[in-house]
Amino acid sequence: MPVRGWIEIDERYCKGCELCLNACPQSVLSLDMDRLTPKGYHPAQLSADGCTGCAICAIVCPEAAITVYREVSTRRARSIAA
Amino acid sequence: MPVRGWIEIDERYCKGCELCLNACPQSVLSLDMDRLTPKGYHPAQLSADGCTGCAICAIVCPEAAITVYREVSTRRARSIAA
Amino acid sequence: MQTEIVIAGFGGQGILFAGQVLAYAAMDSGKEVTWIPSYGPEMRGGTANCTVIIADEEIGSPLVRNPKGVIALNLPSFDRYESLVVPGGILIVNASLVNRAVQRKDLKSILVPANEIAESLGDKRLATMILAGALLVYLPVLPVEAVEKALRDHLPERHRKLLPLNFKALRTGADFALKATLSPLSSQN
Amino acid sequence: MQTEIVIAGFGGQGILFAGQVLAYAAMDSGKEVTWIPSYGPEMRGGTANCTVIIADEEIGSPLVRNPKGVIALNLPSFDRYESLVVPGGILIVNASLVNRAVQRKDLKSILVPANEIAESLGDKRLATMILAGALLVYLPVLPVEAVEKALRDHLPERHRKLLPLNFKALRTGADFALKATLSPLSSQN
Amino acid sequence: MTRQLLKGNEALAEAAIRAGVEAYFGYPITPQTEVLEYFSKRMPELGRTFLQAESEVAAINMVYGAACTGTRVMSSSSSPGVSLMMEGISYIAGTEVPLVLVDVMRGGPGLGNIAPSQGDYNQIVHGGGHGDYKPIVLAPASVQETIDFMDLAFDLAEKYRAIVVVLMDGNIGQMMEPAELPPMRPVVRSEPDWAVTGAKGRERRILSSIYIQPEEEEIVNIRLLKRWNQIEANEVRFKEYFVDDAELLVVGFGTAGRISLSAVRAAREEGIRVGLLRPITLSPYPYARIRALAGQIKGMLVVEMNSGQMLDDVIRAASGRVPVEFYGRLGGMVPFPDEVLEEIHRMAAQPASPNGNPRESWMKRLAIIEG
Amino acid sequence: MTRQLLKGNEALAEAAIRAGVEAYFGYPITPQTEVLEYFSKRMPELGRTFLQAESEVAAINMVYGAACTGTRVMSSSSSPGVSLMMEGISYIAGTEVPLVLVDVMRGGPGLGNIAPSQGDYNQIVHGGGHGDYKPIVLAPASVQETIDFMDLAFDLAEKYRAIVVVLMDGNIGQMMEPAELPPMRPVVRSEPDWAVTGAKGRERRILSSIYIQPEEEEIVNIRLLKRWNQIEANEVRFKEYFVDDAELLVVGFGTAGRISLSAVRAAREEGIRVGLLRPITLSPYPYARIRALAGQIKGMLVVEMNSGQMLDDVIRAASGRVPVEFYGRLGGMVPFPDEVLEEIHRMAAQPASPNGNPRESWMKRLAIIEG
Amino acid sequence: MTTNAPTELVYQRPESFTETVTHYCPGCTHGVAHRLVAEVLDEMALRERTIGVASVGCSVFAYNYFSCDFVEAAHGRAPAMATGIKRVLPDRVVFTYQGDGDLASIGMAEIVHAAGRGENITVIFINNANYGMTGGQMAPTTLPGQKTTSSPYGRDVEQMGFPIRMAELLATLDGAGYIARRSLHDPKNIRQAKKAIRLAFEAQVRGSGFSMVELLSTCPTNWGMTPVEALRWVEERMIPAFPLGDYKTME
Amino acid sequence: MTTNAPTELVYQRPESFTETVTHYCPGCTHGVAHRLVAEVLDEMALRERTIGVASVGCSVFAYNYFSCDFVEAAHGRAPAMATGIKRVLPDRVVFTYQGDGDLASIGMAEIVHAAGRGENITVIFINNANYGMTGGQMAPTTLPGQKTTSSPYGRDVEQMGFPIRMAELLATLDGAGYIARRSLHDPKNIRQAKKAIRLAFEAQVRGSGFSMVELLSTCPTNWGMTPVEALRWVEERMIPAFPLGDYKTME
Ligand SMILES: Cc1ncc(C[n+]2csc(CCOP(=O)(O)OP(=O)(O)O)c2C)c(N)n1
Ligand SMILES: Cc1ncc(C[n+]2csc(CCOP(=O)(O)OP(=O)(O)O)c2C)c(N)n1
Ligand code: SF4
Ligand code: SF4
Ligand code: SF4
Ligand code: SF4
Ligand code: SF4
Ligand code: SF4
Ligand SMILES: [Mg+2]
Ligand SMILES: [Mg+2]
Repeated sequence: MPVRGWIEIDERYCKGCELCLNACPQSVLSLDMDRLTPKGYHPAQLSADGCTGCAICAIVCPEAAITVYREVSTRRARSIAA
Repeated sequence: MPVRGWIEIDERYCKGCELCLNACPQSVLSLDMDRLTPKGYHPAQLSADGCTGCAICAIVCPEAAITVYREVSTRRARSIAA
Repeated sequence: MQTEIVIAGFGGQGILFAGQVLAYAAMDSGKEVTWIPSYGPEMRGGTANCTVIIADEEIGSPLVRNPKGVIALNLPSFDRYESLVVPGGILIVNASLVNRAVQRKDLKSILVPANEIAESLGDKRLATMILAGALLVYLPVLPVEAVEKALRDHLPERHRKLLPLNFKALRTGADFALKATLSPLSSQN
Repeated sequence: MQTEIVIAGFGGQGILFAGQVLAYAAMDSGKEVTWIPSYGPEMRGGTANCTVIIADEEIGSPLVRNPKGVIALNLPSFDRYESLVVPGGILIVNASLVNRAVQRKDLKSILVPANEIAESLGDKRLATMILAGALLVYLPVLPVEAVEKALRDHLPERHRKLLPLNFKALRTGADFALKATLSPLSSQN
Repeated sequence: MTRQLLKGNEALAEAAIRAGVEAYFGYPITPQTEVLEYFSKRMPELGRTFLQAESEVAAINMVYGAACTGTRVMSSSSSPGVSLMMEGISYIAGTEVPLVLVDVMRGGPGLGNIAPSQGDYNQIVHGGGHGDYKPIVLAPASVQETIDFMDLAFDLAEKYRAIVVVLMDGNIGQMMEPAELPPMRPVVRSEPDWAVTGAKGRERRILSSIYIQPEEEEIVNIRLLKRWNQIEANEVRFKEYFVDDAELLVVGFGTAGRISLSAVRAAREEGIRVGLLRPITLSPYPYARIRALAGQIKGMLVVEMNSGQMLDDVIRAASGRVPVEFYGRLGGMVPFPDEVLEEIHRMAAQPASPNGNPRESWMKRLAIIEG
Repeated sequence: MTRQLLKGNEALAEAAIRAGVEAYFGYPITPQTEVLEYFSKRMPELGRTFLQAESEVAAINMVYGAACTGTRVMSSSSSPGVSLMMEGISYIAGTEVPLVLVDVMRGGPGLGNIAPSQGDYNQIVHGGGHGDYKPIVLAPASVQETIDFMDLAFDLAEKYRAIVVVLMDGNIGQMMEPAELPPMRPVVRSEPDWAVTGAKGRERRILSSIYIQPEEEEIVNIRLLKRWNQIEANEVRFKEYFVDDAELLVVGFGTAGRISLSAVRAAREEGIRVGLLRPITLSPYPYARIRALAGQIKGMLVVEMNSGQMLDDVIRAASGRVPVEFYGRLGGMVPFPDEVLEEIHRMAAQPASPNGNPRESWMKRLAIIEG
Repeated sequence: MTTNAPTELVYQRPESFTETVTHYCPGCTHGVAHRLVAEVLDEMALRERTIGVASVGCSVFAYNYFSCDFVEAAHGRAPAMATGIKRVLPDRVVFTYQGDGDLASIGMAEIVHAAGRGENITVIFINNANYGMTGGQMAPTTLPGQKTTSSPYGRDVEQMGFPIRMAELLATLDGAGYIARRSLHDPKNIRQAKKAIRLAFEAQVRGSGFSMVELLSTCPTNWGMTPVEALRWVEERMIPAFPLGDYKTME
Repeated sequence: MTTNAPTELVYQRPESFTETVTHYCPGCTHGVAHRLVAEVLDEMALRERTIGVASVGCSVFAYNYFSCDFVEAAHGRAPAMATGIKRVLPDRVVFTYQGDGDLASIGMAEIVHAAGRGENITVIFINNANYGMTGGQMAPTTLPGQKTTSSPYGRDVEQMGFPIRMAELLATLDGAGYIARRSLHDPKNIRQAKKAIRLAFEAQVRGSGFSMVELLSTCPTNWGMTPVEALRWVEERMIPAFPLGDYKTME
């Protein structure tokens, strides 16, 4: 089973360029068409389940707007705790 | 028998640099130590027999000071005349 | 008689073009006119604005401190120009990007959700044209027909297909303005 | 009291250096002095000259129109400076490169075959030093000893081996001058 | 001809084309880039030369080369780019070949900004490249004038084998106004008798700015000076508004002049007897006219978009005969007409002394404005 | 210290070293090359930075970089090379970092020649780079002054975060004279609070000449102006000779000043009451002193090795209170003292009118000279 | 999304970034290049001893986004300015960030000589095949036939010459220590670009001389494309003309 | 010498030369390079349609020696000036004559871009490993360890970088049509140099784009050698650093 992850998109930075949407292997990103950032862009959002925390969206984001988190698998969690 | 040739050195141009002396395969050139050009140089001169008119001195002369002549061999003289 | 219009917002909102359309319309209506832009170094999203002056005689300064009409397409422009509109002037605000009300009581103002309307028309670059339609309702320096003619005559060849949309934007803006609550005249709610 | 000396000829004749030696000698003798060069763009064979002014008090202009002493190392310099030497001044001419006589009668002049002498001493760059030796005989602004001391103290390290030759050049020039026909004083032949 | 709505930068390019410019070399820089872009489109259509150079240094030296062939050629740039052209400009001056250069000034010094400015007046009019030379400097104040002055620029440059700079602030380049273009002139390829074109059937020609003998360089310098005297005698140009009965005179060029015109009109409406002199040639400067007016009026106000660079020339012209005051905005700021009007009010109310320091008193007033 | 026979160019380099210059970037050009060559020898000995740049453009931008770190740094060049530095100089002015630049002028415009000249006065004092800025300009007239002014140059540049140009004609650079060097100052690496050195344990710093908002650029421009007012108030320098009882005043800087001194001395010997003012700061210019002297004397003679560039400043200072005359040689020509003396004779014999055009009347006299 | 499982932070905005929002157009990969540099500065802990040199181009305000010391150079002269800094502060890390107009057009002499001298600086070179900031004019890197605002009929190589390949050109110089070309058009290439940037900074820290990473980057605005289309254009059009790879490495 | 046999003229001063005596130092091979260009102009009968562009360096007065039209460019800018001329007079033959300080130092941007644009001009490039005219300072071509007046301790490659090989560098550019390096140190090489110069002019006449011949040349004065020693130095020291050959040819 794939790792579970999630992301946060800082709307101060996001310009709705869709590069993250285009890159996300899980296709879990979309633009929020109901909202506008102060600069007038529709920000990206995590809009479906299935994010693996692979950080590919963050790697392609030109605005460094994305923070990525991931559940630690039990084994790794143990090693982190150690 | 090698062709016979001779050269003229225009003293307006010659700066006594010795490049022609150095290059002449027949070693028939020298500086005229008794004369000075208006610029204060001892000019080069043809100072021995044996010039073949090979024009090597002219090829190396940076001042284009040298004119080279050559006797035409009988065969070539004929073809020139024709 | 001289009328000064400032259109101000971000680059990419069609501001400079809308101003030019007004200027063409003015010239073709036999008026004197100047159009002057001012922009930041950014290609997109930076400050962009333009001043259009329409007059009956030779125009001196192409810039004025206190314009008669202002279209503010974003919050910074709104913040800057609200205080500058001449008393009794017109202030048209893009409500999509402005989250506060007009403070001044001595001018006519309308808030138009131009981005939303533009997107509903199909192209967000129409925002300024919508607001221009609204402006001309209350600052009748040019008939809408003259502006439409200017659009028809001067829209670059490659954008010719956008002509109907631009007409629609102008009309939609005008309609919105006619129906809208004009503050402060009929405001206070 | 101010004495001006111009040394003029081609680059590569040791002109600037000879002038500097005079300047050093003057400074070391407690005088005020200026040395100023003027040269063409050529590295060799172009115009080169320098003016040395030796004075008892602060020197104003480092250049003068009519110098007291001139060393002319070639024909163009001779042509140019013959008319400029102050009446009663000294003109030392490099006879090796000048094929005409001095015209002016109101100055002292000597023709010295400096190139030939220099070559006989072994280095043609000594020409100017020879002529300087000659000049100092008739323009005794500095004792030859002071010049020799200046040479000793200021000849660049890498040329130190040329010191004896330079001394010899100075002396030979002086000797030649003493023996030479000074025109016009004893000329006309 | 019909009036068209034209942008200054594009209008001047088209005007140059109609005046027969055969080659353009330039480099992009805001707020001048439309000039280059316009040429990039039009010149190939006409079979003429357009080349985007690798830099302003290269551009001016390409222009230098083309000018040496007797071809009508020009370049354009804005402040930092023009600074890079200084060596080339000096070479062109020394070689005595014609040059037309458009300089659309922006806020400085350094990278500054891209807002309109008049901060390079001194650079262009008084300083610039090394050596003793002076350019003719034309300052348009409207799109129509940019058009008209291009023609004039080429004619003057060729007539005097001189440098002509069309100097404008970014406003003039960026502004759109209705204007009329002249008809297309046929290109006449004449070969001036100094042009370097290949020594076919004639003596070879050399064009160079070297005069290694100072004596020769002095002669060239004097020739340039004498030519300059002619230019000063023949080519001074300016425009006057409401001066006949004026008691106060505003002096301003380019956009500052236009803004002043609005203020002067407003003041006239209030009954203040104020006029405007707008120099068109910043070099040669209308000294004589200003000196003459200095006798007629009670006070002068110089308005500039800089710290008072032309002011010094007005002071020299007025030579103490009338008080001169100054109002300026700097670094890309453009004064509004009301600011100038306020200055006119102030001067009308209490005339200054002729011995004051106009820049200092302006700075004091500014200090108040700045808070 | 003992007197040494020193060449101007080398003396100034050694003086800069003793004043603690830590880095030099330059490019060869006659008649300045000895400065670069001297640094190439001495800086490595001292473990300091010497780099021959690929061009003057690169050199000034290297200096710009080093100056941003708060390091004492300088460059030197001559006329065409200085023209190439104009953009960089304007950037440095806009960034408000200190710059010391030595300019050893030669005959121009263009490639001109390598003879001494003062033809770049306007370029350096009034014009130069784009935008509103002014450099401090020091004009030495002897080898000793070149030495003394290097120290001063660094101090002024750092005190005011300003540009200081040591402006001299080729004569001063090429001449040898006895002079005294100061002792070696220890190099003190202080880090000014604006220097960019890596944000270790402090807020990061940015140095730039961009102020994209005209409002901000205006503030910077005004800051520069105010600083300039301080400089004008504190840093005017000049030297006077025989002025106390003078009826005629000669004004000349650098070599022209020295030559004038010889002429003035000769005239004094003849009993003519003539004095000399030799400006040391060409910018800020000694306006006030000249204005004051204009009240005392009957005539002024400006002597320059150019077409009368400083003349305009003297005229402005004199503001019509006294006749001003001019004598100049151009394009690398150096006047001899007898030429200046003759001018003094002429002026002593028949004073000119204050309203004449000194440049025109000089040109007429020149025309006679030139035949 | 919340979870009870232990979580880890996989990616966050680099510390060498400030909080300022960039002025870049949406989707412009200038931002990606910035981020990679910031990440490398973070990872190598260089921020406090790094001095950046911004150039004139769309990245003119780079100094607003990095939290290290910064200067802003004249158009094309960043390598000279960086030289001035590095020579007097040799233990600091100095990098320039330059566009293709800046570096390959007006700044050609300065970049060639910085490389030739083996100047110990790092150059981040953004090749986006045009002049972004001034509105999309032709750059030395513009592709044959490409339309720009100053080559409206497409770049005619007969008149305007051929694209200049800077990595190849600079690699002929002995002073160049590390020179590579990478692309920013997809995650894999972005990762490789970051590695190259790291190698370049490592080269500088080691004192190996001049290092440069050329990055193929998008300009959606002036290319008239969406950001996603622009990535494809890089891949399909630019990479063939500007082959990726290492052009100079230290051995 | 007189003879009764029929005689022929084997060599005489080219017609494309004027009668002016050069200002070059005795034995300086600038003169040889000039002569070869003049000979080629004669042979190709180009004199009347050729415009030369002199540069700033010892060859600044080149225009005095050639009997064709000539202009004199600013230091390093000859390729730009030549571009200006060639663009407006495309049927004329335009050549620049530049030294290594001029072309490879200050003029780097202009030469690279002229080559990159495939500018249809011919460049004669005199590499004499220093700045002759200003008294022998270091040039970009100065050899490692070579002492000059601005590298008095010898060129330290760590501080001053490595010699720049222009022929190799320019050959990376697609616009370059013919690029060769030759030497002037002996008769055989001089003959080959002339052939290359001829090929370069032929390339221009054919319209094949940018052509350049780099010529290794002596500077006896600043090298502190006799002219003959200087030839040897070219052969022994310069050729290994600047290999002779064709770097770009048309096929
Ligand atoms: C001397 C000078 N010339 C021209 C300009 C105008 N200018 C600013 S940015 C730029 C081009 C930038 O293009 P590039 O370097 O490719 O950067 P990009 O915007 O594409 O990232 C130009 C020409 C300038 N600022 N200074
Ligand atoms: C802008 C500028 N900088 C510097 C100079 C001074 N200068 C004249 S010639 C020269 C160097 C010439 O060297 P090179 O090109 O190698 O020619 P060479 O004399 O060796 O043949 C320099 C630096 C100048 N004239 N102009
Ligand atoms: S890539 Fe970044 S800026 Fe673009 S849409 Fe996604 S989060 Fe927003
Ligand atoms: S972390 Fe990976 S899966 Fe999650 S949104 Fe980003 S790209 Fe998609
Ligand atoms: S090579 Fe020429 S210049 Fe040299 S010595 Fe021989 S003839 Fe004279
Ligand atoms: S022609 Fe040949 S043989 Fe005769 S002198 Fe010249 S080099 Fe010697
Ligand atoms: S113009 Fe191009 S390079 Fe500049 S920010 Fe926009 S997309 Fe990026
Ligand atoms: S200095 Fe050198 S390059 Fe110049 S002419 Fe003399 S020998 Fe030739
Ligand atoms: Mg780019
Ligand atoms: Mg050389």
